[in-house]
Amino acid sequence: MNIVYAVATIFITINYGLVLQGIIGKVYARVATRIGLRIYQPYINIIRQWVTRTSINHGIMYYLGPVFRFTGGGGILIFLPVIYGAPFFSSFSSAGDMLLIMYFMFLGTLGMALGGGESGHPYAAIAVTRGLAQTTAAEFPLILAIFSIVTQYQTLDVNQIVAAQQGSVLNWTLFTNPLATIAAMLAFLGSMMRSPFDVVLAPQEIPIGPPTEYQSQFLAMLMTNRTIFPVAKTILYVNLFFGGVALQDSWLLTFVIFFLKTFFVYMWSVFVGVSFPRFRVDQSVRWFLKAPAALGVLAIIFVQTGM
Amino acid sequence: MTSTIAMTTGILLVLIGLFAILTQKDLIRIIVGFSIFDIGVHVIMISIGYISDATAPIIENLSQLGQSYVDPVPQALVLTAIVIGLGISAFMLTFAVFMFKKRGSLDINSFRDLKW
Amino acid sequence: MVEPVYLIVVALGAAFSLGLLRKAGFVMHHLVLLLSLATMTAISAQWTVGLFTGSVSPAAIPTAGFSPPISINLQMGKTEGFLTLLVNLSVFLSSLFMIKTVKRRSVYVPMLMLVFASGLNGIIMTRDLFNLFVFIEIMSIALAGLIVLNGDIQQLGAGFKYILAGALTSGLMLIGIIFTYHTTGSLNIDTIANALTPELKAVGYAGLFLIFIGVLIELKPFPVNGFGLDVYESAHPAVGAVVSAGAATATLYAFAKIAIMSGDLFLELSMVVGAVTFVGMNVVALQQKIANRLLGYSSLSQVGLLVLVWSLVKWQNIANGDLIVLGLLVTHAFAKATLFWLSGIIQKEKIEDWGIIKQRIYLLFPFAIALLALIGLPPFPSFFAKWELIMALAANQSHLAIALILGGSLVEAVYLMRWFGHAFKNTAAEDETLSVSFCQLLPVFAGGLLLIGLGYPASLLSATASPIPWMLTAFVLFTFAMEFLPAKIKNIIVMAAIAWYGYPLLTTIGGYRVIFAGIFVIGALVTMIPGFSHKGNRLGFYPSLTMMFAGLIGIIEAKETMSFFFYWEMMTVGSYFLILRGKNSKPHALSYFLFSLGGAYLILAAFGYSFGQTTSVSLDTLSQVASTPYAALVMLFLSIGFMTKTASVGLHIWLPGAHAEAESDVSPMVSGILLKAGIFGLLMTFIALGDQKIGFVDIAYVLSWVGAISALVGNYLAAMQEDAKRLLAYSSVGQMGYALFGLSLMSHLGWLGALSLSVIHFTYKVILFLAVGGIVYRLKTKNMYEMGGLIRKMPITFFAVLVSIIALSGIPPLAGFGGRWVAYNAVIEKGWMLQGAIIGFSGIIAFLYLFRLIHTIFLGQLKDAHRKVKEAPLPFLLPQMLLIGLVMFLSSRPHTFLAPIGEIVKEFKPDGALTWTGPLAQSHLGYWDGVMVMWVFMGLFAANFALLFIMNRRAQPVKQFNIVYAAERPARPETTHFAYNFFAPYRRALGFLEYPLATHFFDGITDFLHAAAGFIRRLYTGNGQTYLFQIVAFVVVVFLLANGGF
Amino acid sequence: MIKKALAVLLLAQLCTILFSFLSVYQEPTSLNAVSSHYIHNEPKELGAANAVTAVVVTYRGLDTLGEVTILFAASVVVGLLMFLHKNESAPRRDGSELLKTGASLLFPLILLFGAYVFINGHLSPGGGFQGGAIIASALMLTILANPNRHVGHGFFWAIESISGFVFVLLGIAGLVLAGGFLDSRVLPPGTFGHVASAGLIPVIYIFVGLKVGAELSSVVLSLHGKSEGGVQHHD
Repeated sequence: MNIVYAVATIFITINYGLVLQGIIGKVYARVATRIGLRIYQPYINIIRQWVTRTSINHGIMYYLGPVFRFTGGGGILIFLPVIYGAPFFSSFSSAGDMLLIMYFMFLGTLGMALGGGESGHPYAAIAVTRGLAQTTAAEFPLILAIFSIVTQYQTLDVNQIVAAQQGSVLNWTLFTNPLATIAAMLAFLGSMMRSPFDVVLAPQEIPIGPPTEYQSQFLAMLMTNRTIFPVAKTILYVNLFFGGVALQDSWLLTFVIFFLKTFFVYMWSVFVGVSFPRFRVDQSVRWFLKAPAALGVLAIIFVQTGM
Repeated sequence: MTSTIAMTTGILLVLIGLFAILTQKDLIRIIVGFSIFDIGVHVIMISIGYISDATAPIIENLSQLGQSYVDPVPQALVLTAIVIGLGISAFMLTFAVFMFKKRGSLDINSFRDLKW
Repeated sequence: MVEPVYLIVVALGAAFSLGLLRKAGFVMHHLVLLLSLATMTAISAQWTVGLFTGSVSPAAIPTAGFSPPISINLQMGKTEGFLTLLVNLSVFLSSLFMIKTVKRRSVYVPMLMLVFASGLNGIIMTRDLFNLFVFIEIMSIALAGLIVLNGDIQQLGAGFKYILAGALTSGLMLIGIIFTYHTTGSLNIDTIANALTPELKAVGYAGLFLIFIGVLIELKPFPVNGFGLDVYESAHPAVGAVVSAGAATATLYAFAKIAIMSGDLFLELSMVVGAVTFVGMNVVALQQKIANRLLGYSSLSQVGLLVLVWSLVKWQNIANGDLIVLGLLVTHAFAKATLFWLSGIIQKEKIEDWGIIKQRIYLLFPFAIALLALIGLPPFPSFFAKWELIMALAANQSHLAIALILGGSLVEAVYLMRWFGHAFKNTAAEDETLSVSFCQLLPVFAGGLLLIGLGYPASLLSATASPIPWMLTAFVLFTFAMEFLPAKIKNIIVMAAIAWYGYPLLTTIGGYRVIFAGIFVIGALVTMIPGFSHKGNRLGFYPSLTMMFAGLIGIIEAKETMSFFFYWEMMTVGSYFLILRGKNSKPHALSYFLFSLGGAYLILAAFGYSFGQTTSVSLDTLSQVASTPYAALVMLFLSIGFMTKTASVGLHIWLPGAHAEAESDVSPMVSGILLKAGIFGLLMTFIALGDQKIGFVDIAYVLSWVGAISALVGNYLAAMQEDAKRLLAYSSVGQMGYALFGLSLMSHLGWLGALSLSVIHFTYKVILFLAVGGIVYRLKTKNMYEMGGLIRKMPITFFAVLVSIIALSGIPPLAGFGGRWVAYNAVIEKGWMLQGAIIGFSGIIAFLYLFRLIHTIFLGQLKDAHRKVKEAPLPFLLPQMLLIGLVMFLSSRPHTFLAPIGEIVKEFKPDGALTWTGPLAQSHLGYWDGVMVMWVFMGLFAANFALLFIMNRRAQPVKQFNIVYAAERPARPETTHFAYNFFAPYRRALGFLEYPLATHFFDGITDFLHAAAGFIRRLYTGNGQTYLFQIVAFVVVVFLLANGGF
Repeated sequence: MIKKALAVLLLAQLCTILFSFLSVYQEPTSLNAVSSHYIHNEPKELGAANAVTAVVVTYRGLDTLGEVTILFAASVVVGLLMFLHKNESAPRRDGSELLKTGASLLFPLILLFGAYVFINGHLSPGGGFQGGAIIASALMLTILANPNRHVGHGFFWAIESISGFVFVLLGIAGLVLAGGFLDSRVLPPGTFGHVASAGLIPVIYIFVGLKVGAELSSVVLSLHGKSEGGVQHHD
């Protein structure tokens, strides 16, 4: 039964992610005073790739890259309790706690990097090195923030963290541990591949970065993952810092809350992205290790000293 | 008193010899310095055994045993020491001869092939 | 029993009779010489055996039929018997050695040798002050003659300086003797000793002092030993050998007699002089490049050590004192003689030129034995002597003495092992050949064998510990005996032996030891498989390897501190030789050795203090130290000592080079297995001592920071390497940092994490080093930017690397995650968040180097030069596959190893253990079900793969250059393979982490020592007169020192 | 100059060490136990009139063997150096006729005197060393007078070796037949004050004298550089 739930979760999230992408496209266009593409354009894109006939293959790792990638993205989603209290949306969250999710995120990245690497295209490797470099730095404040809230809640179980935030808006980590939340949200920017931290994808502007050599179904699978991965990550943040999404009396209300919370958290990166120019990698590495890291350290100190 | 004078003389000889050893550059002079030093040592040795108004420890006949004799031990020792000193002097002189043959110099400063 | 006086009589009679046999020819001369020396050796051997077995009692031999003090008397006790045996044997062997090496043969040399021998025996046996002087003079003159064996100007100069200095000191001594005769009325040493009342001591002080200082100068203390150094440098090596083994030994005993006679009057002085000499000579020796002079420095420093130790033993009344001194003495004598003989065979002035020794490769064995014995490593007598000494000193709380002795030994190891490195690694000019004769080999090997053989009796005589288990050592020795066999057969024998010894061990040992025993035994078997790819007989490899693994198993088995330390050192030595075998590993092996030795000395000191506090040598009672004032110190010393092995930051600088430059099948051993010995030691320490504070500082807390920074720096540096093996080596620094951090948490979960990491690290680091080893084997380069695209050429290796980097990075579902999960739980539980965050940060940095490793080697563009490269050889692949099987098993059923380890840890840290429900682990913070994760992963992976495969099974394979490349195709793989300076932006951001602080620190120390050596050795101007000046000044200064007259 | 000043400074300090003994030195008024044993018991025990000789040859005989050995070693070393550097000396100017004649006249007399000194060593001042030195001086005189004269070295070697060997044998005789190594009481003490008295002492002293004479002579010969040196072997 869990398997069915898991597949359903993934399917719903894909759709949600596609819609979100459409909206974001619009936002970007409007900020740049363009009209922008149709809101369902992502659907068209992804379907087109899935049904493309021609396809080339650079080798086994190249072939498995997207598989790893999608396994990673999907895995996070089903290890996460998406909606608190609903077994339907927390299918395999009993397999592990937050640490599992944090570490599982890297599986897809690694597979992707390896697949791109086997294509032999230098841009793939360049993008990966940049991405990895930036990620290491961005994760540091996140680790600090998570240590802070784990100390605060004395658990690593995402369900329990969500549970602890129920009752009132003021119970959200956002309010009980604002420093950790800020540190984490700054780290969040680094992992969303948007400006000012999107130099990772700069090679993309020449051809298209790590997926440079991917096309057709390979690309389709990557794009599919690209729709669910940010959503999954957003859900994690919502769970940790914004009270999570508890199952309400009505499923509709639940979904509305889910939509609103994930949307705004997601949009945070979009808004920052449209407002700030891009950092070089070394700049962003240093940036993450300064203010966000300091906030993270403060968050830990506050929690540990009980202030 | 006699022995103190002898000993002082010995010590002075030792010091004179040492001064020569420490300041002379010439190998032969250093060896001469050593001989003086050695003689000084021997004088000190022999002075130790001296007893005032005693005679040499040669017993003319057994009836004289009650007489006062000086200590025979330092004399025996000094005999050995002299011979050893002689051996060493001969030894050093031989070395000096061959060192001169090899290098054409007797200056101790010119034998610094080995150092550090 | 033959009368001991015959020791002198035989020598002199033979010497005199040789004058008659002048024309009898060279063979006859040497026959007489060797026969007489053999007779003397036999006489002293007879006495020694008799005295030590108790079948005869010590003899006092009056001469001339009168009892002392009327006449001169000799003595033959245990010490005399042993020492005469030692000097006679060394003179005998040296005479044998000379047969072929002396260029211009004459009757004079045998005569002088015999006179010299009679002098030595006389010095040792006589109990008369003046007679002692006479024999010293006999020895000096004979020696001065032996120096000029070739008669060149250097020898003449050295001989002259020597005799000049001797004449001066003997003159002073004579004055002293006659003064003392005046004061005490006797020349008999024992009578004088009894007669010396405190008043007489005051009255006769000048005399006693002059005798003392005379004998002391005969021992050539620093800095008045320039003349002695010249002797060592210029003399024929066989003469050097007898000076070192014979003259030094006899003079030391003369010194001991005088010091005892003076009744404690000069013990402090001789301690100071001995210590200054030991340290001073070792430091100055650092700058020395000439082999024989270096041996001279080493000899004089050892004599200084012996003076120091002997005085300490008397001063502190150390129970086993004679044994300590004799152990050091006999080791020094035979080791130094062996080295001199070797020098006579090699005939190379500079130590850099000793590479020629490899033309007779077997000579490396006695060479190594002699050097190791000098340093005091097992199984030589000096090891046991040093052990006993440190135990006693620590018990008496002589901190300064311990520091001086161990510090000086460390400096000594620098130049000795540097020398070995030159000999082992340098290559000789091709046109040179090394000729060796039987007469030369016999002494050299006799010396080596004696050193080994004497180790056993020395080990039995320890006052503090029960004998060490010899089984493993015996097997190590056996491997020397089977060196002639082909490598493959030796490989099988050693593997079989390890399996045979290891299996019962694994089933019986129990406790936390079983984890490490498993790593060591299984690791040994697995990592030895690649050895089958070697042809020939791989000389020296198997003894070293066996030494290392015997050491590792030995420390597991050890029940007492001494056997632990014994095998710890043996492991260090074995691994040093293994590392040294690498092509460019000379400096790295040296620094490995020195760091290990430094660490070992700290461990030794810690064991000493522990013994001093608890009077127990059992490892089980180490915990009793915890309640003594020395707890923190012992903990600190042990921790730092073991951290040199785990290469924690600051002490890590040896590791990258050592691991990277080692041979392909050695790197996995040293990196995957050997490092765990440090973890084992740390765990042992932590179990015994727990939390200790120095002042307000918690040691464990400091160590947690060290661990975290090690992890960060190690991982960061790994990411910046271009050399694949260096990358892996730095990775080990980082990984051991994790382990240290885990241990320092001092909690159940922390230890569980560290231990599981140790197990897993073993698997993937061995795989990675073997994989890279296989690649290097095929490609002949270690630079990753020269590789690329090898996935198609070496798919199996690629798979192995892929699995192990996933395991290493801790990404679920593979086994590495378990350790991480436990570790973070532990961090949060403990609350050491900042270190924990750094650990987390470095964990992510690990992705950098892992990706770099796999990408630049296997992915990207295949180079033209590698188009015909084959998959790595089977002996490399087989162990990888075995270990991958292990990794996969551990990954799919993580509870099968985590739960038992947890049980083991519970014994020491019961609180906070995990609860296991089947595969589901629960801590009080979180939960994790490894099996479910595995299933989810497999399910998702299979589904995705199926989906993709169904959709595009007709995907068309394309060629290498078929990529979107600015509307063109790349022409050369080199320009397209992105590999060099892979993480340039990262370096721009965090380059300060690369600042080699530790390297600069240690370089600073070595530079300082070398500069000091360069400065101090200017004392040795080469001018004989300056030396005389120094002697007089020395006499004066020591006198003032003794009387507070400054 | 600085060197000399430094030397003076150091020697001044050394002087204080030596004078620290002298300042408390008191001349003994009587013999100590050991020396009084030598004086009072020696005549009965050994029977030598010269107590110093008794001490040198018997009581401290080992020292004497040692010093003979030292001289032996010195002469061996000189021989060795000669052997290593042979053919390196130039001809010298001959001595005058007067000198030559005088030397050959004195030569046997000096030898006789030397022999007298060591044969009577146990009775009067003198002994083996003194006698030996006198003998060597005879040879030296001859050499100085005839610098280019060839003197056989082998003879001295033979004497030296034989007497040294006999000395050792006599020592062993003491060990076997009497109380210990070098015990002179192998022969009866004889009449006190006669030449044939004091047991082995005169015998030993004869050989010591021969040996010392031979040794010093061979040193002198070697330094002179006109002997044929030892037997040489070449590879």
